[in-house]
Amino acid sequence: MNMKNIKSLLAISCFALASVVMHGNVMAQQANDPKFNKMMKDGFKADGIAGLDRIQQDETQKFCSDPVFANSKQGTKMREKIQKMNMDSIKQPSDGKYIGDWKKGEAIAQSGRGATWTDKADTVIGGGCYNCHQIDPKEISYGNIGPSLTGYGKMRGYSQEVVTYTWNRINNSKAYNACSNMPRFAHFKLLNEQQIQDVMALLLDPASPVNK
Amino acid sequence: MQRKFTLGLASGMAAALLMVSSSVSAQNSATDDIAKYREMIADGNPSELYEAAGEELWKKPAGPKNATLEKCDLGLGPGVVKGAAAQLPRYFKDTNKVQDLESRLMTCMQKLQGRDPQEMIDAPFQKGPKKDMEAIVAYVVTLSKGDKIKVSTAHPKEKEMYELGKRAFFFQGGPMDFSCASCHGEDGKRIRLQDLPNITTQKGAALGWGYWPAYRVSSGQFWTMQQRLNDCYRQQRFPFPIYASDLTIAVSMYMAKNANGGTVETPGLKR
Amino acid sequence: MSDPMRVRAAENGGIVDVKILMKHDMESGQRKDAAGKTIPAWHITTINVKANGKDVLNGQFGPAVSKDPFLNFKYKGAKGDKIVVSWVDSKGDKRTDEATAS
Amino acid sequence: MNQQRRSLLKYSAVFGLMASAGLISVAQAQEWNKAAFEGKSLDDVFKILGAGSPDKSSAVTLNAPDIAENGAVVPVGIVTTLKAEQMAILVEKNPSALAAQFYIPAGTEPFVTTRIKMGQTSNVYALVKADGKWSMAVKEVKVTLGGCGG
Repeated sequence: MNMKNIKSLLAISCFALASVVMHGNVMAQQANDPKFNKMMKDGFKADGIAGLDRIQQDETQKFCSDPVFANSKQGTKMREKIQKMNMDSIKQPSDGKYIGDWKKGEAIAQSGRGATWTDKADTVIGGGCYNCHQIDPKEISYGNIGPSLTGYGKMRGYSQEVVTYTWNRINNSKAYNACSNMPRFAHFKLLNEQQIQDVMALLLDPASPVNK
Repeated sequence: MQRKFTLGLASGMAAALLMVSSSVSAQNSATDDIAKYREMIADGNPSELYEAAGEELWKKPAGPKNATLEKCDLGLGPGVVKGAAAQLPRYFKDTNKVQDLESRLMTCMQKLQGRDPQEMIDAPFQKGPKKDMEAIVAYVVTLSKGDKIKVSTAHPKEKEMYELGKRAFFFQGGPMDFSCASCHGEDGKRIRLQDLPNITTQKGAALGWGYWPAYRVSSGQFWTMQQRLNDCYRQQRFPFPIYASDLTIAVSMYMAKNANGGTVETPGLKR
Repeated sequence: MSDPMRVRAAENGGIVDVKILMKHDMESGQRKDAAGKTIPAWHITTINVKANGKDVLNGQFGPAVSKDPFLNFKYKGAKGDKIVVSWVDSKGDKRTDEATAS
Repeated sequence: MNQQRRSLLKYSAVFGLMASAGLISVAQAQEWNKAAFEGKSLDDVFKILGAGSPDKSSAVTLNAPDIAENGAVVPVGIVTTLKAEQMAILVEKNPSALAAQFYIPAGTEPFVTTRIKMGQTSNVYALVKADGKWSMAVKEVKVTLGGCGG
C-alpha cells in the first residue's frame, strides 16, 4: 500500500468517524427513511414463531441491505468491523470435537425446513445446504448460489487449519465475508453444535461420499 | 450452457477442473430434462379452470349492493379488462394511491359491490373471499396474455413506490439474513434445480413478473402475485406480509417496472 | 358442487384431438391434515367421453391421478362433433360438460 | 373463444341438472374397478387385470420425462401400434400401483396422455391389451426435490 492510499484511507476513516459522531450514521450508507420504516412496520404482522422482531435489523443486516455502499471502497472499514464482530462471536466446539456423523450431516444438508411462520417452535431446522451447494455428487438437485463442495476434504486436505476454517464458516460465514449469502447458523441457533459437527463430517470425513 | 460452464468454473476449485466440468455436464443434462418436463406439462394449464370461474364471478351480481364488477376501472377506464394487467401497478386518482391488481380489485369490490376489504385482507389464501379473488385475477390476467408489460413511473407517487420497493427488495432480515436479493440479485443462479431470475435486470424481472400469477403444480393451486410474494417472504423467514399492503405493492412496482418491455405470459404454469 | 371442466376438441385430417381439464382435488388418501389425521381419499373414479352419442373413451382413475386432472386422446371424427364428457367421483359427485369439435 | 366458453357453461349447467335429476346416467358403461385400484404391488394389479406377466414390447411407447420437477404432476402418455382395447398406467413404488386405466373403443386412436402423482423415483409401466394379450413398456422417472424445501 503506498502513502497516497494510506492518506486517503485515513481521510475516509476520519470523515466516517466524524459523521458517526455528527449524524449517528456511517458516511454514504443509505439514510434512514421514515416513510420506508413506516411501510415496513405497517406491511407485516407477526404469525406464529415469525414475530415482528425479525424485521428489526442487526448491524450486519443493516449494512448488507445497502449493497452499493457495502461493496464500495468507503464501505471497507465497516465491512472489516462487521467481519471481526462475527468472527469474535464464533465458539469452538465445547467438547473439542469437530467431526460428527456424515450420514446425519447429509440429512441436515438435504432439509430446507424450519423457522417459517408455518413451522412450530420445535420444528427441527434443516441446514438447507443443497439449496445453494453441490455436495454429494450423487444428488443432482442442488443449487449454485454458493460454490460446489463436492470433493471438499479431498481437495483441501484434513489439516486442523482446514477444519477450523470450515467450522467457523458454517458457524458464521459473515466472519469471512460480511455480506455472504450464507445464514449465520450458530448466531441465530439454526443448527446446534452437534448438527454442525455432523455437517462438518459430510465435508471432512474421508468416508463421506463428498470425498470419494 | 456456455454461461453455466463458466460459472461452474468460477465457483469451483481450480484443482478440480476435470471433476467440476464433468459434474457440470451432468447438471446440464438434468436441467435439460427439467426443461423437457416443463414442455410436457405446458399444454393444458389448469389456470384455465380458474379463468372460466373468474369470468362468471366478474359478471355475476354480488355483495350488499348486488352489483357486478363489469364497471370496474383497472386503469384503462371503467369495464376495460383487456390489457389492464399489463399496466399495473399504477396510480389511481380516486384512491390517491398506487395499486396493484388485487388491491385495485378490492377497491372495485368495495365501491361497486359494497364488500368490506378487511374481510378480503384477513381471509386465508385459497379460501372464502380469496378464492373468488383468485379466480377473478385469473380471468383478468388472461386478458393481457401476449401484451407488452408497460408500467409507468411518471407520477411522483409511482416513482416513490418504485424507490420504496427497491429498498424493500434489498432489505435483509430474519434469522437467515435473507432479502429478496439474496436469491434474485444475480444471473444464472439456482435453488436446487429451480432457476432464479435476476429481478434487478429487465430480462430477469420479465421472467418473474411476466409469468405470475400462475398455476403452481406443487400445490395444485392457482397463485396470485400477492400469494407468490407472501410465500417468498415465508421462505425468507420474515413475518407475515399483510395482503395488499403498501410493502407488497412497492415490491411489485419494483419488479413490474424493471420488467417493462417484456411480455405478459400469465397465467403461467410453475413448479 | 363441482366446477366446470374445460374441454377442447380440434379436428385435423379426420382425427379429433380432445383435451380435457377437470377441476378436482384428487385427494390421495396419503396426506395428513394439520392435526395429523389422514385426509381420506376423494377422487374421480370413472370418466366417459362420447362423440355424437357414441363412446370414444372410458377411463378409470385411482387416487394417483394428479389434482385437476388432464386427459388427452384422439379419435376418428369430424368438425362439429358434439363431445360430452362426464365424470363420477368416489363420493358419487358428478359433472358433465360439452364441447364441439372445431 | 369467449363465446364458445359461454355456450359451454350454459350447456354444462343443463347437463349437470339432467345428470343430477337422473335423466341421463353418467358414465353408465363403467363400474370402477375397485379391486385393481386397491391392489398394492405390480403383481397384485397384473393378476386382477388378468395380465399374467406381460411381455415388454417395442410396439408400446411410454412417454414420460426422465426427471419430474415435482412428483405431484408427472405427465405420462401411452401410444402403441397395436390395436389396443385397454391401456393402463402403473407406478411400481406408489402405495397402490395402478394409477389409471383406459378402455379404447374402435375408432379411437391407441393414444392417451394424462398426469399422475409419484411419491418417489420409480419405474412407470405402460400396459396395453390388444387381441386379448397384454404387453408393456417400462421407464424410470426420477422425482427430484425442488425449491427451498420449506
